[in-house]
Amino acid sequence: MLYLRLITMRLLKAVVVLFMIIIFNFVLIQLAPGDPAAILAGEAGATDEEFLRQLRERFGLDQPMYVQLWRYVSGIAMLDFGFSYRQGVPVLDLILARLPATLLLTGTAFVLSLALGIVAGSLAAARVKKPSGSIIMTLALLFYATPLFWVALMSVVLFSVYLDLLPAYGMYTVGAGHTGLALVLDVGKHLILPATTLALFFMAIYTRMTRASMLEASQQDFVKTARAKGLKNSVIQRRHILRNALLPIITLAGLQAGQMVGGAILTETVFAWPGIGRLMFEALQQRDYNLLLGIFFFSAALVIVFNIITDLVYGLADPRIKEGS
Amino acid sequence: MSFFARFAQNRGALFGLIILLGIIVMAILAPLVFPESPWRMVQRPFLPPMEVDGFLLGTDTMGRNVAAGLMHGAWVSLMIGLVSTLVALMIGVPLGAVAGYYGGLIDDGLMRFTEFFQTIPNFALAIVLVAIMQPSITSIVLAIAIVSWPPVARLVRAEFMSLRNREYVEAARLVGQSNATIIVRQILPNTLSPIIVLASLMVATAILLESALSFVGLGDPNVMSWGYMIGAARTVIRQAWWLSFFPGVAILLTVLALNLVGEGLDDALNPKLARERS
Amino acid sequence: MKTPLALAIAAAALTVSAVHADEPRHGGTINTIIQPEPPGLVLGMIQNAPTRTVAGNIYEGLLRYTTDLEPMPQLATDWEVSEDGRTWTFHLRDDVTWHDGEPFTADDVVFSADVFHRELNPSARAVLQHIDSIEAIDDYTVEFTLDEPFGPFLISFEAGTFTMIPKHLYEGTDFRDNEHNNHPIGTGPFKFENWDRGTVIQLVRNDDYYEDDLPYLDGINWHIIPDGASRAVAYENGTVDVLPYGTVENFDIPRLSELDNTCMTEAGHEYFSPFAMLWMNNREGPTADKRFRQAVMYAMDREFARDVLWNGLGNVPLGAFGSNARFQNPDLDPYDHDPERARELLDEMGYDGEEVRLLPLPYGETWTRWAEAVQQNLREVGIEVRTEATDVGGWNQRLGDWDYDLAFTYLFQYGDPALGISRTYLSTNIERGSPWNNVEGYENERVDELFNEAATAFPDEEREALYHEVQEILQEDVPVGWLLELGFPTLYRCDVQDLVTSGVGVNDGFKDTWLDR
Amino acid sequence: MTDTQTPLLSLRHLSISLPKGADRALAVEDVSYDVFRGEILCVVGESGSGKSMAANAVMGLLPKGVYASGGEAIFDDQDLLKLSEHQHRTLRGLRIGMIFQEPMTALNPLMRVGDQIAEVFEAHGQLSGRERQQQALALLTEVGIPQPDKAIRAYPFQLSGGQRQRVMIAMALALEPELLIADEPTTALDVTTQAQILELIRDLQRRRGMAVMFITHDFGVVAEVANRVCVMRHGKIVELGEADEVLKHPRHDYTRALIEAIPSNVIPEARGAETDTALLEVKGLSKVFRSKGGLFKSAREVHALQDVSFSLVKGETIGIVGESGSGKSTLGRCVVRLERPDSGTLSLSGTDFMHLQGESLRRERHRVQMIFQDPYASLNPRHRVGYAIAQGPMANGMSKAQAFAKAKELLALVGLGGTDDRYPHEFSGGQRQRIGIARALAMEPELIVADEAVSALDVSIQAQILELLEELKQKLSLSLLFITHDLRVAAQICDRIIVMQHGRIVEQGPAREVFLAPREVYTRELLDAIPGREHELADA
Repeated sequence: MLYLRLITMRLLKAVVVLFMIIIFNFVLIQLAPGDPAAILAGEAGATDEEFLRQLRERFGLDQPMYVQLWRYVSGIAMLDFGFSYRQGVPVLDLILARLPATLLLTGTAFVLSLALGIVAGSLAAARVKKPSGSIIMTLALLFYATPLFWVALMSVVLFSVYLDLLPAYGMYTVGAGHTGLALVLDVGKHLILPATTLALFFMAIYTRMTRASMLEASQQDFVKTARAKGLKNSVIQRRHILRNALLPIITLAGLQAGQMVGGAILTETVFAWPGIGRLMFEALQQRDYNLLLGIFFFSAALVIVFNIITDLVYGLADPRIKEGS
Repeated sequence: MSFFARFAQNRGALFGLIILLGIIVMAILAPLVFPESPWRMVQRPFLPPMEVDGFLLGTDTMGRNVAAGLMHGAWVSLMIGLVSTLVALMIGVPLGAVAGYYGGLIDDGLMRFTEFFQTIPNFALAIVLVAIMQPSITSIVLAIAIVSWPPVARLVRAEFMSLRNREYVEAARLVGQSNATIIVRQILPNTLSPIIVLASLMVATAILLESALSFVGLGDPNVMSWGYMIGAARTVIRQAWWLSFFPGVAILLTVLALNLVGEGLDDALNPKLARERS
Repeated sequence: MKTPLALAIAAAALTVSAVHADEPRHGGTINTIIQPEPPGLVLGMIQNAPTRTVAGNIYEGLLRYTTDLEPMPQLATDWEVSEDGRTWTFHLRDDVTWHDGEPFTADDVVFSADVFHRELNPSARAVLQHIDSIEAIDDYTVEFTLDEPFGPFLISFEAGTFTMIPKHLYEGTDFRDNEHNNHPIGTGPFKFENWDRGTVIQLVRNDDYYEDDLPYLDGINWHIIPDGASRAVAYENGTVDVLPYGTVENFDIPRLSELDNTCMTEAGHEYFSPFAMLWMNNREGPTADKRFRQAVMYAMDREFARDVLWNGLGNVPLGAFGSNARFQNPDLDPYDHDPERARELLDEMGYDGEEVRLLPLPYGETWTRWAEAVQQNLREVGIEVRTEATDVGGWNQRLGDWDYDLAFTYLFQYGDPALGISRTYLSTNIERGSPWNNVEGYENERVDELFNEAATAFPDEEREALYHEVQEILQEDVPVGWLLELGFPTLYRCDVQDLVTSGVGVNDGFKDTWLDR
Repeated sequence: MTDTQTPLLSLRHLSISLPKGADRALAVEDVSYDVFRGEILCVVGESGSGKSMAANAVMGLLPKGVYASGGEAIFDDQDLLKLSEHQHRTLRGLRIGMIFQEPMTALNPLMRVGDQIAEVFEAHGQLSGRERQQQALALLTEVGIPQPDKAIRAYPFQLSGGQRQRVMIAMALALEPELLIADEPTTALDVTTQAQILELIRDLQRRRGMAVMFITHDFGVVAEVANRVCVMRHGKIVELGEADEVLKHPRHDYTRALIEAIPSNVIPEARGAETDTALLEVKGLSKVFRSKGGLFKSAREVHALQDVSFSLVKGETIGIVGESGSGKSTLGRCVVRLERPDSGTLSLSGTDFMHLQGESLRRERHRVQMIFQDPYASLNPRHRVGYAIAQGPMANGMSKAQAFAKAKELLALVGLGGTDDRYPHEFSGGQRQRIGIARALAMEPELIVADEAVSALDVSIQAQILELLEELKQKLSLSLLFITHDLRVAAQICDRIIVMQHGRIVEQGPAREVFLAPREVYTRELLDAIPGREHELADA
């Protein structure tokens, strides 16, 4: 019951935010120089007025802006995101085709970074002032300070070129015709580099956050209570400190998960991962408005979904929320 | 203990400060050491490091001196980091202060506004903004500021919310100080230490963001920045490692130094926490 | 004794034995790269470079062209022209079928040219405006009637320009919404198989192809890899065998070309002959002054750009006509790199240091670097330059709106000055909105006259004289900066045989290609 | 309790070092005392006396950087200070139990109460899972938690402070330790709850015959529970002896001062009002707090004030007394208009003080001032105290020079002359409270509201501040609304007393009457709950 109400409330809020985003993006992109007809014409390598007129009419660009906006918004209400100017395919098809790849990449990176970050962070917290703890934190700081794309480039050079261990780009081996398990393994192999690269930065964040949060939690009175009970240190760390330290991390993870979609733009470009991050960058360069708006919409929706999930998880983790009221 | 003594207790912070000072000195000395434009093509292209005297770090794809670019770039990267952080603070601090101090509907409205910005992935928004405004120092600084103010607003809001009911604030209200005076004179000075700490980290993030923008080709073409150097060297990373390596290391060191300094500031400004953390 | 035909056969035999140890073999799929991902594959509806490259193997035109731009038979076996140069008759093959099994006939030709291209294809319209009528004489004969002789007529039948579109699938439909756009049907040696967006476009062998034995390959996979460095890696680790021009950054070419089993050819771009130019706004600002434009020409170190940025490939042009272009005037005074002369010219005109804006071409690193080099060249003679980076959209817009001072571009020459060169200088071609016409705003009546006369003059000797004169005027006026005739190299594994067999290279070349493995 | 018995715990010449940079080198210096089976030893002292440190050393729970630097702590023939962490751990919970001051934070918020009790058995490898739960239930029953079968499945936030402290006690006693260390276990509780918990501890101690080391700052509590007392000051033992002996015949001056500082039961005569014109008139005041419904919470209403009426005459001091949640602070905040009442009337010298808003409120604010509870939070750490006092007059149009001169004067008045250019952190808690008083006086208000103004202070300081207030009252004929949880303090300083509960006034009347002859049951309960009162009354 409570969850049902929660979800409806969140969804209502989400609709409002998404609507704002549609308007915002629409206005923003209208301000941009370059009109899609001119770009298509430009790409064609030859143009005349007739060609431009045809294109503008076809995409409704000859209509006043409020008509364009109204058409777009009312279309979205019916899950119609319009047509990609450049690719001549419904935007929804393009995005849905690319979305799984992005979800796979960011999802893997997310789980990887969160799991490793929490483990590394707790280890570092338990080993404050010891060399091993310092090493973990130094590494985390290094990963945090290293540009994502630089790591991506370097890892391609190292792992694909010099060591020839892993594929450098793409999502699967084209033409290999893998199916079933073989396909899964193939995709997995392609996933390793981009997911790890994307995960490193976020892992560094989670490591630092976990450590700080653990150290803060370990100052709490109930830790002293636990020690007074005669509990083993490892049990205290795990059951009392970590569990409480995880709460702020859940919140942070929800925020960062959305940012991963942004980080995926770089990763997807370097590793030729066919996801929406890359699609977005291409759409931007080609002024493919409908597509760009669609991707913005979806990435914002992704962030909102992540946030709702975060709230739900937080609710599960914290009894004060679950059993409150 | 003095502020600096507390700061210096954190050896990492001291190390970071030294690096940072080094980079600042580099930036300041750049026009003296390399008075010529870093864009000037002065030697044959792809000269490896230390092969020819006067070209310690080699030359790039067009025979420009990498060392000159690195030093001039220090200035640009630091300025972009600093200015964009200042702009972000100028947006985030007032918003957060007003939201946190007044609470209620004002807070609700401002926080929805903030959330709205946080719902769009940062880097995506930055790319779009720079592309729309066309790449230039100004547009890059603005874009970075626009994507990085929400955390400032949230932090300031949280601080204000916890401080606005402090007894000394209530006392100020009781003696008849105006809201503006209370915000500026009573609360704001007490939120400065976390803001300073956050700002030092934001400068680091801004430098990273600028380099990522340059990497995807959205840097200002008129200034030599580290991000630009990596972006330009990316295609030749295989035959000329030093072109992306040195600026990469420069970014790494700067960001690292800023983070260390940030931690040191945090320790020095919040001595109680520091003791707990160490 | 020997007939010319025998000679040709003997020569062919000689070539074959000299180059290939073996006879062409069937089998194998070739992996290559397409960059960027094309927006669609229906030629004629879309004419951008990647579409041409992929779809040129699906669709065909009436003719092909050698690397010397001589016509070769394709769908038309032979052709003749009337005495007055106004009536052209093409005889078609009678054994051609579309990929869906329908026969290809003269009706398809008439439909494609007169209906489809007239409606959709601006580059075909440039030729079509000279054509009075197109008639199907019988199922396999087509007659084109021109209003007056048009010099470049015969060079216009390449697959990418006058694509043959199946009438039975398109007639009476909304062409842009036709369901077959997603599954193009042509007459070519390869059939469309699959397009996994963002990843790969796959073509497979057309088993019913009309030319005996062809094609040799089982299929072609066009990989889509957005990052230049990743594309280089794809070649290095053996995923792809062919790197068509433009798919890897120029800086990578020397390294890649030195890899084992790697060959490189510059052939296969003669039809397009890409010519890099610097738009200079003739309307306002310092660039409106002829002396300023000449100074820019003297200030630029074009040899440096070719040697450093383009790996020594390509050719520094003498003037407006490239070395591949027909009717080049070899007697013009060249603009050498001469900063002193440039400064003198600037002094003479009294240049006051007004800032000029430079738009680089947003097509990758080489162009960005080039803009930096030019910027530095110009600064060194005292010109204040501010580079304004744009993306493709912004660049198109700015040029279309004439909102620039200096801007990089490159243009295809299409084998004949009337198609590829005159469009840049004709004052009738000044029109807002397109980055491909007379963007610089150059107006010279004499130049207009000469170009117009030369386009329809007959025979070629007459054209040559007119073109030589126009080149002299242009050399003096410098309406645009002539930067470089680009050499676009194709890299491939040496065991890929007969890759480039025409003047458009891989755009239609895979039908002859075979793998020596 | 005979000296012939061997002590259960014996501290001998114990010294504990503080980390570098602390205000002194040793937290505890050369301390020796014994704890015997079956007795309650109260370790009593003010803040900073080091009274808790020895206990923490015994438990092996000293904070980081603090360590025992000398002496020994013999428990059952072994020196606790020499034990390894592992050995120490096997003693904790099993043979020595401990309860802490803050019941709100001492329990893990994410674990069910039953599981937290069961953990004690788990830590020492005792009982099976089911048995642990049964045992936890039995313990909860024993410590008198209502509905123990429900409580065992509850999370800490679902219990009240007193209930949580009972859970803590259940946990500490789970394995029937021989020694229980109670570190200020009732300080954070309301007085009635405190009485119950003290009773519980005493009762359990008697039944189990264990030794209790009870750490407290409150001599009332000492009188209530102690067999023997150890008085500490600045890390050293001042006096050690039988409880009765120490309370009745303190040998040391410090002990005597401490005992004397406790507000006595002797109530001064009311001075009576100077006039009968009401300065402050409150009629039917009500205030409801509505918490906005969050994601998981539904909106909630708390009736903080319900139909409160009283009036205060010029020169009078009224005490508002109540436990937490009684609405006494809300009332104070409404009077100074930090809160806005929902309904009723609130007038000051006949002018409506309730409907003022914005700028007009700001102009009138100087008429009512407040002295705050927390001396550490009531001064802006970034402002010099002279400025802190002067900024009020300045905000009301006084020139800077005049305002600062006035600040100097007032500082002198509260006994801190010449300190106007110092920062708050250079002052002690009591001194800061004086600065707070000076700040309030600077506005020359008609009425001062003192909200728990002495509650956060040690008793000796508390007495000084009360004295100062009394003195200022006389000198400046102040009108004072004195809000406190401590009936005794109120009785000392107030002319009249208002007792509040659940947002309503329960009883009001002259201080003497309310204190010595309460009419209402609740007032009587409050009085009875005051620790050590019977003891003193018997004395008196």
